[in-house]
Amino acid sequence: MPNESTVLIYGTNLGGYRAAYALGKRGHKFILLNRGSYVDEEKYQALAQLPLDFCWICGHMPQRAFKASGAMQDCYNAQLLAVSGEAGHFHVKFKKRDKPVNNFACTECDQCIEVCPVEVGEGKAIRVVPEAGWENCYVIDFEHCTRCGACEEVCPTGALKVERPEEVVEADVGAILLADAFEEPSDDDLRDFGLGQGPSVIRNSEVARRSLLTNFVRDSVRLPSGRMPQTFAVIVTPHFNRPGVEYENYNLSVSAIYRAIRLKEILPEAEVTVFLHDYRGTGKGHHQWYMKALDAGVRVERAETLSVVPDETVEEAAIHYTSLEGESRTQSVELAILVTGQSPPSQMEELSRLTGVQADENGFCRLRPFSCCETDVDGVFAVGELTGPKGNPETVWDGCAALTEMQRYLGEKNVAPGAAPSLRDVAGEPTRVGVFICSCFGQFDDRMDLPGLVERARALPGVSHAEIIEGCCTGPTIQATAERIKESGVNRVVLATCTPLQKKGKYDKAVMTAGLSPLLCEYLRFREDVIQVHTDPEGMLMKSLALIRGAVEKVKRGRHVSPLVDTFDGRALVVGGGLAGLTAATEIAANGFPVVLVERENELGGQTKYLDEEQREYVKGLISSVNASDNIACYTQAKLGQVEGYAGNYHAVIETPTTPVSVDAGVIFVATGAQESLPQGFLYGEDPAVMTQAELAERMKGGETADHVAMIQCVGSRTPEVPYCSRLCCNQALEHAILLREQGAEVTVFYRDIASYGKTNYYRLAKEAGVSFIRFPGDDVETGYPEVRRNGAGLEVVSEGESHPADWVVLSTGIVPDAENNEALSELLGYPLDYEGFFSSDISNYPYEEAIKKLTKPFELGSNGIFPVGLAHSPRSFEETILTAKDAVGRALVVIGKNKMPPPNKMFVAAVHESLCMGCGVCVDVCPYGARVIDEIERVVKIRPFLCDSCGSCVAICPNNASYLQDFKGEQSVAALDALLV
Amino acid sequence: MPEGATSSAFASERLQINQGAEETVRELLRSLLESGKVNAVLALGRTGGPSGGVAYSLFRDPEAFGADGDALPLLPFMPANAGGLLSRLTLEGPVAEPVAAVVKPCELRAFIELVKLSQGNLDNILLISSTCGGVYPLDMGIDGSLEKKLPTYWERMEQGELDDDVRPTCRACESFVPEGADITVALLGEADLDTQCTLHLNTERGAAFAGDMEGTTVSGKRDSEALERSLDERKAFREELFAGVGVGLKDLIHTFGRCIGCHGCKTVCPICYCRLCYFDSQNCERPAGFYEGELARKGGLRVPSDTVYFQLGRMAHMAISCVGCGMCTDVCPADIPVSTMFSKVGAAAQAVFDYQPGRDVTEEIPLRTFEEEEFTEVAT
Amino acid sequence: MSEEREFVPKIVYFMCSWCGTGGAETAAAHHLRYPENVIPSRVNCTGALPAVHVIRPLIEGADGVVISGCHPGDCHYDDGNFRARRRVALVKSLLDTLGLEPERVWFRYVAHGEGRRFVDTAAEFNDHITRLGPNPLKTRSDT
Amino acid sequence: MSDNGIVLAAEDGVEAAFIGWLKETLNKNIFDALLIPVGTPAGDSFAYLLLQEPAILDSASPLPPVMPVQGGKAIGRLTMRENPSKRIAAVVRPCEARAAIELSKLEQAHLDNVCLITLDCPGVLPLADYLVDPVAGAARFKEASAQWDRSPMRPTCQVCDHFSLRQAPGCDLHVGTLGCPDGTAVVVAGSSKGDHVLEQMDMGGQDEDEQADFLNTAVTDWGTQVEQVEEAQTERRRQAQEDLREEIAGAEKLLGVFSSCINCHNCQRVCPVCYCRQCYFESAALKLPAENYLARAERKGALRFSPDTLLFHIGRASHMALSCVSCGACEDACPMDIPVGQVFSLLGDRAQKALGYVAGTSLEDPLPLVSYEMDELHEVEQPYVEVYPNQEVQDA
Repeated sequence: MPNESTVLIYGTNLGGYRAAYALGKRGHKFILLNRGSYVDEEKYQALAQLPLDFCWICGHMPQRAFKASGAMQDCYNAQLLAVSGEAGHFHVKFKKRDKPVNNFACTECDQCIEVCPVEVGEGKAIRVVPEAGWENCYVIDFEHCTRCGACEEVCPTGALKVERPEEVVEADVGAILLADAFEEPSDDDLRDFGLGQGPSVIRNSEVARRSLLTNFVRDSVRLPSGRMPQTFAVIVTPHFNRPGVEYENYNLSVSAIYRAIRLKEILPEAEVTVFLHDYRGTGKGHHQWYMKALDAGVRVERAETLSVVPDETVEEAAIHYTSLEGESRTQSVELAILVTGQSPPSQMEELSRLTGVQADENGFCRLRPFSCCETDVDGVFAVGELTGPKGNPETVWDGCAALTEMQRYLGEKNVAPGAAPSLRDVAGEPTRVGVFICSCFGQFDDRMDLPGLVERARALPGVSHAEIIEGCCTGPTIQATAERIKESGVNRVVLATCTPLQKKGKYDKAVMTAGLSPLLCEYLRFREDVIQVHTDPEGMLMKSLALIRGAVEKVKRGRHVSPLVDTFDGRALVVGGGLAGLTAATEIAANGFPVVLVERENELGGQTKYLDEEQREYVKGLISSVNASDNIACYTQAKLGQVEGYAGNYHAVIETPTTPVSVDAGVIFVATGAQESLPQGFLYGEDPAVMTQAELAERMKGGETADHVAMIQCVGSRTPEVPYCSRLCCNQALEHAILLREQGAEVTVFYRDIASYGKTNYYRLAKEAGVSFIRFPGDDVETGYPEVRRNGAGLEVVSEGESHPADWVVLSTGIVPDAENNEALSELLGYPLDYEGFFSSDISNYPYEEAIKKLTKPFELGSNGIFPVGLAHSPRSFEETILTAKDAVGRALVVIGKNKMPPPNKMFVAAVHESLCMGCGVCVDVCPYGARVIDEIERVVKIRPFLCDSCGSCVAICPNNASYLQDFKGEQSVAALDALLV
Repeated sequence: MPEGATSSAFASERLQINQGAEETVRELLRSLLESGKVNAVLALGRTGGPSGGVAYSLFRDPEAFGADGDALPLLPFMPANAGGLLSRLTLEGPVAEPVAAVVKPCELRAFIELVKLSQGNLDNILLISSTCGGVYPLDMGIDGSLEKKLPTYWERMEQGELDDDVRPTCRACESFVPEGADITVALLGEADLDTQCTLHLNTERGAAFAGDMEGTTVSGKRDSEALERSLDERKAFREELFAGVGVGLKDLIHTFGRCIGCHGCKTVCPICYCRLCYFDSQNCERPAGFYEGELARKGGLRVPSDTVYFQLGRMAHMAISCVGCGMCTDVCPADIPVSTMFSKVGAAAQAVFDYQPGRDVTEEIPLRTFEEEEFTEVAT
Repeated sequence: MSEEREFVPKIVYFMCSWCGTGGAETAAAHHLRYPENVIPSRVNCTGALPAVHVIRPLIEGADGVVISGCHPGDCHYDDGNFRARRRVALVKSLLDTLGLEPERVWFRYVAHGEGRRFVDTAAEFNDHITRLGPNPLKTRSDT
Repeated sequence: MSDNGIVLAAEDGVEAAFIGWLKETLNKNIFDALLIPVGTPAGDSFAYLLLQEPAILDSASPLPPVMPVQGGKAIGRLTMRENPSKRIAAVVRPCEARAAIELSKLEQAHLDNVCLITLDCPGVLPLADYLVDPVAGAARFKEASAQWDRSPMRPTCQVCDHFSLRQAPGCDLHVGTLGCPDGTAVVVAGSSKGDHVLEQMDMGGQDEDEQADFLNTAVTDWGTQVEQVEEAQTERRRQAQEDLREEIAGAEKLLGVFSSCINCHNCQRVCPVCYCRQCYFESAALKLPAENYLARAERKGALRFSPDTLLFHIGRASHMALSCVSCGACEDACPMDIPVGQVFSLLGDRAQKALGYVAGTSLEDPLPLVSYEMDELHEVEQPYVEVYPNQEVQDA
């Protein structure tokens, strides 16, 4: 019996969303079990992690499309009851109670709120949770609700049922994905920081929430009294909190820094101090962010211990802390912002009872070794915060990595792509525009004079028909509208309804059912632009008319075109045969796609000298499975000769020792790795007792040890030349330090910031083991670093004038990109390097962008089918390297091998009037997706429809309108614009 | 041209008004706009204030035709060929409500020609023209000398003569009596233009629109001696003018030697209606190899190339429909007598087919060589 | 003053399909109000707005033009808003050189969640233009 | 600019000497062909000729008194689709070379095999003035340019501040005559391409050092003179542009300036950097139904027709001002004597300043609108830090 194809997703953390996105796009059904009562109740936890002060992830997740295609089954107030069976054939039982308001039927008319008799605070017992972002989420406050049912009666679409029955549902699924979300520490966990004890202490997540609602303006930090604070403390609580209460993901100190910078932006005069123990920004661009804060005049105070005592009445809080030097200080601020970590997941016990997954010593979900997401139980996966304190990029990568890892348990895709509608070409017909004005089930009637508007609309030149419709957002009304369009015999349609941002799909469905291409139609945000925001009847009429006039002018000049399609090659090219490359190759091959693996050296495996035994074994295993696979063609001592084409259609030539081989591929994985940076100075190379961590590891393996060992961190990292944190050095150094301690050595670590991260808190362990730490002011690279001197027989490390004798000096050197190779490859692939010299992510110039874009953009737009993985992308640990590879594979699996794909996201894309195109190439330069190329023979631009997201940059830069968007041509735009102003 | 030909354009009915021609026309247009009989009027008018220039405008506000309004309907000046403008106005379809246009005979002919080429639509267009005494060259519109000239101009018009300073093209124009106008304002050779005015109401539409004007309706054949005389003079001048320019290849090369390739002649030509001129299209963008090949044959060649090719080609395309309006000469920055050459060639071609461009909208154009250059792909 | 009160400017508000439009919708969701004479015009991305489309309304009847796209780094298309910023700088430079009041063009980022910021921008710009008075070009017949 | 160079000396004038030198390059097979202005058959004007017959050079004129066709456009037409296979030397004025460089950035010219040779430029006469009486015109030009007197030249030339290699460094070879004793000129290389040519031409023979000293003094004299003139010109330009802005700024004055425009679009057609086959402002985008025109006429009381005159000029500026090289070709071609060249070079200068770009001075600088910096132009971002006290919102 074939395996089940559906996946159960428990919880909605970012990883869960990402997985759902990928599964839906790939064509697997999924069940979203949401413990909360609406779409993403944990949004604010997400915000707390993503200090961008906004998050639109749920908006980018095409829930409506998935719902429509039957891919998604979303369940609320859900609770998992039982899990039986095994991987590939799980039988799950859960209960759920749908939320009172069904988003997908709700038209957001607010009548329920108007009729609700129960006043609660400023609102009613049923209210909108605006924080829910992309669409308003109507929530009933059952504490106060009297169940009078008034709202239910008034709801025009029957979307609202106050009492929903609790249902018990059973389902067969192939795999289970545990994605329970980030949980913030409770107020009690934070009592040492005075939370809840006075007006002047607040969580960062709360500031983020207020920022979203007050639009990043000063109000987000205004004190209850209405006063604007002038002194701020931003405190990274996990650095000072009791052990085991909260855990830190490595983004946290960046969150603090980012908040501080934001404060400086809106209150340039304010005094902002960031309290932390160490700055632990180990991700892309994080060091630059730190330097930016210093430039912005943010004070960064490092403390050993810290507590906050707020004044209960006066808006003031006293920060008591001891400096690293041990002297205790006190600072008084008007507002203390707590950047909190995450508590261990509350659901672990329950989950292990149901599924058999195990918790680790810290209470997070345990994963099997060398797996990114798979738990001890076959077919049960866990992603993101559930598995430990994680930063967003990793959480998001988990999502796709899960897709990769669960493939082997899943059956065939079980979501059939919808059939293409048959549209009629209206060319030659006289233009007949129909204007359909939505009354939103009658509720607009008393807001403005719709019949009057219809009259005026009908009188517009070119309009042959105008009428009021009930709506176009529910099954019946969509059908009805389609009917009316047919009957009225129009061949152009203007729909004055509400937000196409959410409902375009529905409107498209209506017009296409009526046989018209969306190119012949325009959707107006009648509700958002007129009804909900204005009151003056005359003004509303005028504005509505202007909008309709513009739309009419636009559709009058619309032309029917059939959507473009493109094919996507089902083969993959992997450059680099190290851990990342091997992982990518094996995973892709495992899914039945041919792979070509290119390795520069004469054997696979990459740099193994830094690996421990298990890791070496793991790599060996990969190599043998590569050799065993019939799907993988492997070329050693080979390199990429030339590459042409674009995502889905690459043509590459590989230079091998014998003859060049030409290869076609849909995607390319760049896994060319990086190098250990070799230290300058510090007597390295001059004195055998000065060594790198890698060399230390070798010596320790050889059983050597020493009495006094000094370690110097950040050697060749976070400098002007190497402007980033190499991420791995701290954990590695601390591991070594602990081992040395166990062998009785005195270990002193000279550091700028200890940026250890991850599940095991090596920092704490090291301290407990008695490793001594001495900070040096490394922000000043010139003078701050310690100096290594010969001292008689031994060595001494001199930091800030003090001498510390040492037998060994171990330098924690960073990881540097293989500049030469990377530049050549970057040139060849036309894929950018970032300012750090690694291969850039899709877009990662801003912190956390990476997370959001990776989540929200199908790769084929962002990275043109090229995936930097492992060390080629950024310094990564062994496990993280595997993760990046599997994430990339997961993203590739979404599209690879698909044929005749319409362009992503849009039915229609940019196009070119070739007889007008001068081939000047400015549009090629500005196209963010490499979706255009100059045909050297014809000297005109050609479109690669698959890559085009129809952003229109090409249209704006093209001086003579040779470039145009099929759904908004040049000759439409001016006419429409003029019409607005009549 | 047979005896009395010039008057054949007139219907027998005409309206005599005791008011200067200028006032009459202004009054007529003002009332038409005020009464809403016409939706707009296309006529010349001042732009950029008193010190500014003159351009055609679509007037909606009746006041423009008031005593000190901006409109200058009878100004002997032609900043653009209004035939082309009418085509632009009605390119996408007829105007919904009547629009009046005050145009010169050559502009009228151009519009008729364009309608034949389905580049415009006559419906609802009220054509008002006049017996034309020619217009002054563009550069006289710049330095203000035009203003000074006007008294002389009208004086000589009353005497049925042309001022020597009007464009040579006009002095050589044989078709100065409009055909197919709804209303013709009699100007050339009319006495007392500042107190008297005769409107020929050639069509029912004309009669309908001008009906309300106060005046006496007169019918019966009208002596057109002055017009005949002017025709003879102009014929004479025309022969002179044509004799002055050669149109052999050598002459062309010489005359067009100083062409700067701006193609302004094409742009302002009302008959050149192509969206994208063949000679501006890819077909005439040569690869470097072409020049190198040419170079191998000749010692040297001109870059950009195709100067004479363009002129000859354009002739082939439009000479048959050339209405001899003279815009091309007027606009040429290199002072090339383009119009003279084109009229000369055009006249010959038209004679072959006994075809007079723009005379009658029902008349077929003998040969059309445009279509191939149309770029349907960029059509809207 | 009284004259000012009578004058109701015509304002075109260009907003991108993502953040700008989102801001407008969030505003609507919160039932925030802004002046009716601010007429929204949607473009996929501010980077897709040709300079001519900013100039055109100023000649053909608008008293002012606002452009709102995503905050730096948030552009749905990566860098459209940066390109838009350059184009706006160009347009403002041209208008300034020709003495055509560059202050009639505003460029302000508005994020999807920023309903309040959106209506504030609409209202603030409306007041700003009202103070500035009618755009002399829009009534000129000889443009 | 490299120190490589030679001194041209000839008793019968620089022009003759330079032409002789050019012939030499043909004979020595350093170039396969030359692109250079030559008198027209009727002898009343000049046109760019592509030639390989040294003999034809006798009728050539490296610095003709007028600029009937902008050399950049000529180079563009010649190489717009591909690099020529022959090695071509183009003898043009500095502004023409700059236009060619802009065009090559726009893929409308391919300069790999083209050697741009420029000369110190005294300006050119207005085309119309010249054509009235070419003979007199030529004489007037000869006399004026002999004393570097720009007063009879075109207004844009009178205030040109890019007349020599120093301000237009993009070219490969440059002939400097300013400040050189009569009958002499320096030929200096602006690029490695130019260097290479000079090396090939170097006859050697004479005493190297002596030659070098001679050259150095000549080049220094020239350089200082160029600097002095530049200073003066920059000031004149600043002044002229200030005055011009006075005359055109503001709706009232501006519409006065363009009031006599007849929409012939000659300015766009002759503009070397307006490279579009069909201009946006002649495209379908602006061909609108009658309702549109009538509605606009309604609003404005009347609508100038053809419409969109002002939109054409400002809009065109938005397309090309950043690449404008102030060559003044547009003004020459305007039948209505509108100071369009002066207006556009003013727009160009200020726009280029705003975006930190100088048109046509380097092949490397990216075009301003295809590139951007993350951290720039914050002055155009409308700041927002406080909630706006907004009556409308309070009502809600």
